[in-house]
Amino acid sequence: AQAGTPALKADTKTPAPKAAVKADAKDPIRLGAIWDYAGPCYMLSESAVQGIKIAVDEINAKGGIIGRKIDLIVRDTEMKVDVGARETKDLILREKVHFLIGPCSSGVALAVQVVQAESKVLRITCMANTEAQVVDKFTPYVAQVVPNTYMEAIAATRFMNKKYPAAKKFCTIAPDYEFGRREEAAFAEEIKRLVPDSEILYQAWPKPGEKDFTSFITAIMAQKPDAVHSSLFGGDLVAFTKQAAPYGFFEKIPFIALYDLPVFVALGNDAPDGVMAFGRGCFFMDPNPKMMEFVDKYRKARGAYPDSWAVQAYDSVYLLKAAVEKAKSSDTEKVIVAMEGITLDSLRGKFTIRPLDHMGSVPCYQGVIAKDPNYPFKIWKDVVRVPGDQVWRSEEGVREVWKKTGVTR
Amino acid sequence: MEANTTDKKSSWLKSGWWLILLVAAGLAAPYVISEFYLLILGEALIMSLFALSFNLLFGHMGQLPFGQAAFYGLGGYGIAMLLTKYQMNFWLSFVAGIGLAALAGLIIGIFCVRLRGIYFSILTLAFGQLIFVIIYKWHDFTGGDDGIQGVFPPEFLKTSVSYYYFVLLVFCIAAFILWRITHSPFGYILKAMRENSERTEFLGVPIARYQLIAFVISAAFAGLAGALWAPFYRSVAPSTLIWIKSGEPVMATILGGAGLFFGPVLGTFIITFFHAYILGFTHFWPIIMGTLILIVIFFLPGGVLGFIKEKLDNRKKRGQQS
Amino acid sequence: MMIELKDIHTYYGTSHILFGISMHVEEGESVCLLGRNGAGKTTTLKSIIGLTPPKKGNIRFQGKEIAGRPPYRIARMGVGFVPDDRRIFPDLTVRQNILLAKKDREGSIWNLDRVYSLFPKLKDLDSNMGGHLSGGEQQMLTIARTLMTNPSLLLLDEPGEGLAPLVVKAMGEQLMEIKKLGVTMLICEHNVGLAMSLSDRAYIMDKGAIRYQGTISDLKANEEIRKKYLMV
Amino acid sequence: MSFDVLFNQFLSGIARGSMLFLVASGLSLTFGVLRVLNFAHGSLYMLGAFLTYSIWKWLLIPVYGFYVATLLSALVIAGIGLLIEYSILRRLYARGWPEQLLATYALILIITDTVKWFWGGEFLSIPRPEPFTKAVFLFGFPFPSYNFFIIILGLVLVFFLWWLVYKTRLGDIIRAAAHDRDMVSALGIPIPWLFTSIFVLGAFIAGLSGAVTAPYGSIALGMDIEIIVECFAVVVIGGMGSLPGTLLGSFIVGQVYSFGIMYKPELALAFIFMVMAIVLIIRPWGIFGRPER
Amino acid sequence: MILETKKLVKEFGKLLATNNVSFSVNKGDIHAIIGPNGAGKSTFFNLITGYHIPDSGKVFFKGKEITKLPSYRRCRLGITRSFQITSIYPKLTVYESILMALLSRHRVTLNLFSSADKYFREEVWSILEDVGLADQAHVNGDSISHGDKKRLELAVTLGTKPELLLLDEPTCGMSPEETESIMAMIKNLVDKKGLTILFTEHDMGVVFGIARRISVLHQGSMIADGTPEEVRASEEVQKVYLGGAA
Ligand SMILES: Nc1ncnc2c1ncn2[C@@H]1O[C@H](COP(=O)(O)OP(=O)(O)OP(=O)(O)O)[C@@H](O)[C@H]1O
Ligand SMILES: Nc1ncnc2c1ncn2[C@@H]1O[C@H](COP(=O)(O)OP(=O)(O)OP(=O)(O)O)[C@@H](O)[C@H]1O
Ligand SMILES: [Mg+2]
Ligand SMILES: [Mg+2]
Repeated sequence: AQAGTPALKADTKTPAPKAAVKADAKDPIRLGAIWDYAGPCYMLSESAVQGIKIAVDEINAKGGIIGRKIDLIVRDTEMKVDVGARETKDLILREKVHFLIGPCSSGVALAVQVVQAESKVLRITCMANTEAQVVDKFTPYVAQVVPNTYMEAIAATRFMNKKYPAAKKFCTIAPDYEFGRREEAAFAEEIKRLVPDSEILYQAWPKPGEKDFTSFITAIMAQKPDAVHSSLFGGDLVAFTKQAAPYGFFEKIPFIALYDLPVFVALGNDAPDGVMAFGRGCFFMDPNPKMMEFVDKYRKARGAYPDSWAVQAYDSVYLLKAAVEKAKSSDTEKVIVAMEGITLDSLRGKFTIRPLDHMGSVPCYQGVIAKDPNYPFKIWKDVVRVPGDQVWRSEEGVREVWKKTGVTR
Repeated sequence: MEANTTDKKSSWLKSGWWLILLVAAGLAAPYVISEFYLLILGEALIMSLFALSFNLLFGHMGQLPFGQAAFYGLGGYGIAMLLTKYQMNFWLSFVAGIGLAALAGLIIGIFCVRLRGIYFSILTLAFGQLIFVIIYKWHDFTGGDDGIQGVFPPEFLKTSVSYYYFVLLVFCIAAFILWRITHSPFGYILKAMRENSERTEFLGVPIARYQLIAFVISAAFAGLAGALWAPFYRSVAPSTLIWIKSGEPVMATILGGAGLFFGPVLGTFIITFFHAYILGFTHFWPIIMGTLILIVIFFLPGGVLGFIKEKLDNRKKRGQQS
Repeated sequence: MMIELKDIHTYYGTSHILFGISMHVEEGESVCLLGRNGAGKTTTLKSIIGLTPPKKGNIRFQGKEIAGRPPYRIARMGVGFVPDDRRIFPDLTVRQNILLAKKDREGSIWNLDRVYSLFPKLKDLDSNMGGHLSGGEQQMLTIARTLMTNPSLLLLDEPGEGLAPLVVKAMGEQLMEIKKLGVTMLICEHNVGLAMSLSDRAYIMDKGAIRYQGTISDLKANEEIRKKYLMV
Repeated sequence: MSFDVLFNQFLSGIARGSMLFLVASGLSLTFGVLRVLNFAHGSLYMLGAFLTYSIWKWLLIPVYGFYVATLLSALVIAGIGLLIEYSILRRLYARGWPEQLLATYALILIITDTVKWFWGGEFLSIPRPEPFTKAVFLFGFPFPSYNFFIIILGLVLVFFLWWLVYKTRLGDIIRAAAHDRDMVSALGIPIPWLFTSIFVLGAFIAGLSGAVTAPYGSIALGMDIEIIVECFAVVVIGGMGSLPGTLLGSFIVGQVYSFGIMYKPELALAFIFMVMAIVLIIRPWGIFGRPER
Repeated sequence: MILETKKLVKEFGKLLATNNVSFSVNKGDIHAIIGPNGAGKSTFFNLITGYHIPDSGKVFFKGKEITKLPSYRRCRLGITRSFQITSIYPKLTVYESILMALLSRHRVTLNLFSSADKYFREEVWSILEDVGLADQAHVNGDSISHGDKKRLELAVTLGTKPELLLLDEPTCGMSPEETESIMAMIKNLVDKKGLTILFTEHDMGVVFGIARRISVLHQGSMIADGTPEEVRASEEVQKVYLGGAA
């Protein structure tokens, strides 16, 4: 590392063996983590960076990638697009990073994408999952290891349809920004396919960070829908759940939303049993041995259970590792070529990076909320794992969008 | 009492040599500092322009607008949308962005200039938020939370250095125009309205109309800053016009010194560079900024530049006495 | 001794206004402070009440040092201040303005009825908003309000300003009565006739310093001083 | 739309309005007296919510722990208010309001970061306290009883503040001091003490409102910014510094939002600002506000 | 006749502050309005200058109706006022304050790009000499004495080159010496510059010293109007207002 560069260095809790350090001290691989330490993204970013750190430490302890150590530099975008763009430039110009991982907010991600693509630096996106990154605004300098909005919504819609095949009248409620908009658009598309005579009665768009959902709840209930699809998550979902419960909402109306670990931790016993949930892959969705091993490591490091964000961030580092090793170089163009079509044995099972749009065939998960005596919070039962290639937009579908947005490849 | 009133003309602020020095430094910058800091310098110039537009109303007219970010954002959105959605010429879009901000300034100004003091601030805040909400919620047209990406300047401005020179040029011209305005009869009337608007009305000045003109000018310059910004980082997003952004020129101006023309510029430079530097260490930047603001409010009441000027003036006075 | 000022120096920011003012007022006495515009009369009164605390010097009220204390403490000790710029509370009614200042202490003599009988006009305006009063009405209200604090020392800054001749006359009589009740007074007034009729002694100020002091009869006799500082 | 649906939407609006009133009344009170528009009011509210959570967690009193935690955290926030007034605002009264505004703006930055530091970015939640866990039925429609708790609390606060400001001598002093604190002081009334206590009361209200939102929704970073702008809307519509105005403003904003959500959910937020703009165009000083001149 | 009012009425709630007042001011006159406190003098001034709009009745200036014109338009026509409580520019210098008035009068205020310092130097200095403030030209408005503030206020007013000057208690709070000099100034202005002056005052010395015509208001109504002698002789005026003071 350059001495004196002001940067938030990965605090290496498990120092690499001395010998290894010496052997690989030449020319480390510089990895920039660009995250949004603000508002609703704060916690997600913290988890993700923790996941990245664990992976980096592991890799460095084993001698790094192609004999080179990884240097991690973390930057904060404050969840503002302008700061995001500037910090990206900073990472590229001043810190001279080879690769980027992040960020959380879709809006910031798109701003980062322009800058980073122009400077030809590869970014793995593992949380901001707007489809625009790989489809509408495709650039070869991005790869996605989180199910995108399209995949996620399609899988969740199919799950809901399987559980409630008779439901025809729907309402939706989603945070009013890129992510929510795209999820609900995909839901509308898929439900029309599955139930041609279905109807969406009403769509609510609370702003992200909304704390008072009563008016939304009564407005939805007034429509008497057969089911409600929602892409609320995090604190918003906590607030919604608590405010909806006294209305008997969950007894009356089948509901699906992004119920994952942090929401369960916050809600405790207030989490409604039997309600449908979708998620991106934490330990109770996919308790394979590799995942459980990671859980142990993570708990040792942070004293808490890892959530999906940490899992995906961890996988991102390993994807980079695999690609660099295959390319035998840290040269961006070579790594991109190597990455296309690569298959990674990740915490969430195997997935492949589709050469066309760099979308990973990462799985989507659905389940039903239930108590489990082994955990101090509720988790899922009846989990369904849908491999990404069953729900993603077909290659023709992607090309069609590209025709509209002017992407050529 | 005022021994040095007659030689006001020769006071250090007006003596000009330091301005030439600064411009020379600006021209030389690309050869001296790293690309990253050049970037920050460009950003500081743009934000300085934004702060100057704010200070036309605050320091010179005595009204504190808390919705400037709306005009700044509209400037950015104007250029971005015309450029990316309608494939218009860059320069036309650039001018249209400023025009859009000025137009919004006119419409909003009509309602705001009737109020004074904190009421004015709050109403501008409200209108700023209204514009923010519209842009934020009008997903199909403005891209909502995504914002708009791909706002590229013409080929010859694409490199950091060339765009930096472009920013420097625009900044110098704009700052000069603003400086002239504040020293013109119109600028004096603004000052009179700041001091006592009732009295000024009885001098035969239609204050509402003059405030409106100032409001539109200020909005146009804020729009100019926004239109410079969007191609700088190739994108705009609603967060450029949220009210928190409106707080930035307020901070910069009071930090640097609202009473002096270049106070806002100094304040912006301090904040921008400090910010760029600090973010490298920690993401607890706001707490540092907050403390900095409090320190300046308490210990440097006239802002940093005001403080420096006072020190220099005192030294001069002492020099004259001895 | 009711109040004693010793060599006080007062500033507005950096400008030096009072240059070592020394004066005193005996208990029960009534003293006027005369001088041109800008002589520093108002500043002297404000220095006493604590609105512009002196940077140097001592002020003793009934033997206790009060320089540098906050105004409300000085007022509570029994100093009442009638400012020249009125400072009515515009959002309060006349009655509320008056009652706000109410402070009962030993030997209190002032209450609502009494001030209303002093200024009958105010009684008619009882529930009007302070901000809507005419200039003269505000002046009456200011005096009434201060009297309600039952001060033992009354600082009057141009009490006659803006009052109709009839009212000035009535007020002069009332102030005489107040004086008879044993209230000590320090009066600044441009209406020299009114001032002299109320006072036992006079100080004349100019450019922030005391230029003359003496009894009213001495002053009346001293034409040179009167010409020089008072133009009468 | 049937009556019960509309009525229920109306009730939702009332609940929201009450919540807004709780927060906005403290803001309005401090502005009315100190003439300081406390930008950081929302931050104190957020801090109140976080503190309530921690105290509740720490107390571990089974059923009524929440109420104890609420009271304690409101008191702590009042104490923080005392600190802020005493160490920062007090020195700025003599200065212009822009500096005061900026100082409270600086406080937002500081408080938000401190919360981030102490509690991290996690969103927290407290279950609803007894006896407000269930719903009550109105015209056969369920209505969460906790919302009633908030509405009642709002009413109690309205009454208390109204009594304080218009029916007590202290209220007269408050209104007088709002205009000319030097003169009030010269009449023997201890101004510093008065200002401190009003600010502390405002902070207490902020802490209290933060505490009662804790079981209502979730506690998370950003809740301060989210509420403060809406509170500005409330206060501006009603007229700044006016208690009845704040009440009416909360009601209007609550209803506009609630029915906006029902009919045109995308624009519900924009409606609030439009109503605000319209009110200000017709009455620039708000419905119950008074022009300055 | 330069100013004329017809049946002016202004009510504040139940209070009839101006009750059917019709009167006129002749060009080149020094005209005083007197009356007890709260008689409605300031209100009447406010109606003439446009600070308030009357409930009914009309105001004419040089034969042109101005009842509903905004203040600044009246000012441009030639009506200017001073305030009962001095209203100056605290942080502008004396010189600048007067310059403001000149800029406004010469309508150069929309000039955005030339330097204001160049304008009207001589005229400003001559006004400064006229009112005796030349030695304080570069002192801020808030740090001159009460009396000087009054002068400054007059000076600013003169800068707008009014034809009709309304002065609300111009000598209020003035020492006898200052009062003398202000009176002399007013006389001088009328004689040399042909101004018309309408003023209110409680100092009978001043009123009877310079006024050529006096109107008396009482409870909103005009109860007397005439030369100083006629007014002094009026029993009613003596009773409600003068009480033997003049
Ligand atoms: N706020 C202020 N800032 C600076 N200087 C001031 C201020 N107030 C008064 N002065 C100056 O202090 C001096 C004394 O003023 P002060 O008001 O005490 O005079 P005064 O004797 O009361 O005059 P008057 O009879 O006109 O009321 C004046 O020269 C004035 O210019
Ligand atoms: N805005 C208002 N609202 C209600 N009443 C008002 C208002 N303005 C003035 N008044 C009342 O109108 C009456 C006339 O006031 P005005 O100021 O014209 O008196 P004035 O003749 O100038 O008296 P003074 O000699 O004391 O200055 C007073 O009784 C006053 O209380
Ligand atoms: Mg005085
Ligand atoms: Mg009057």
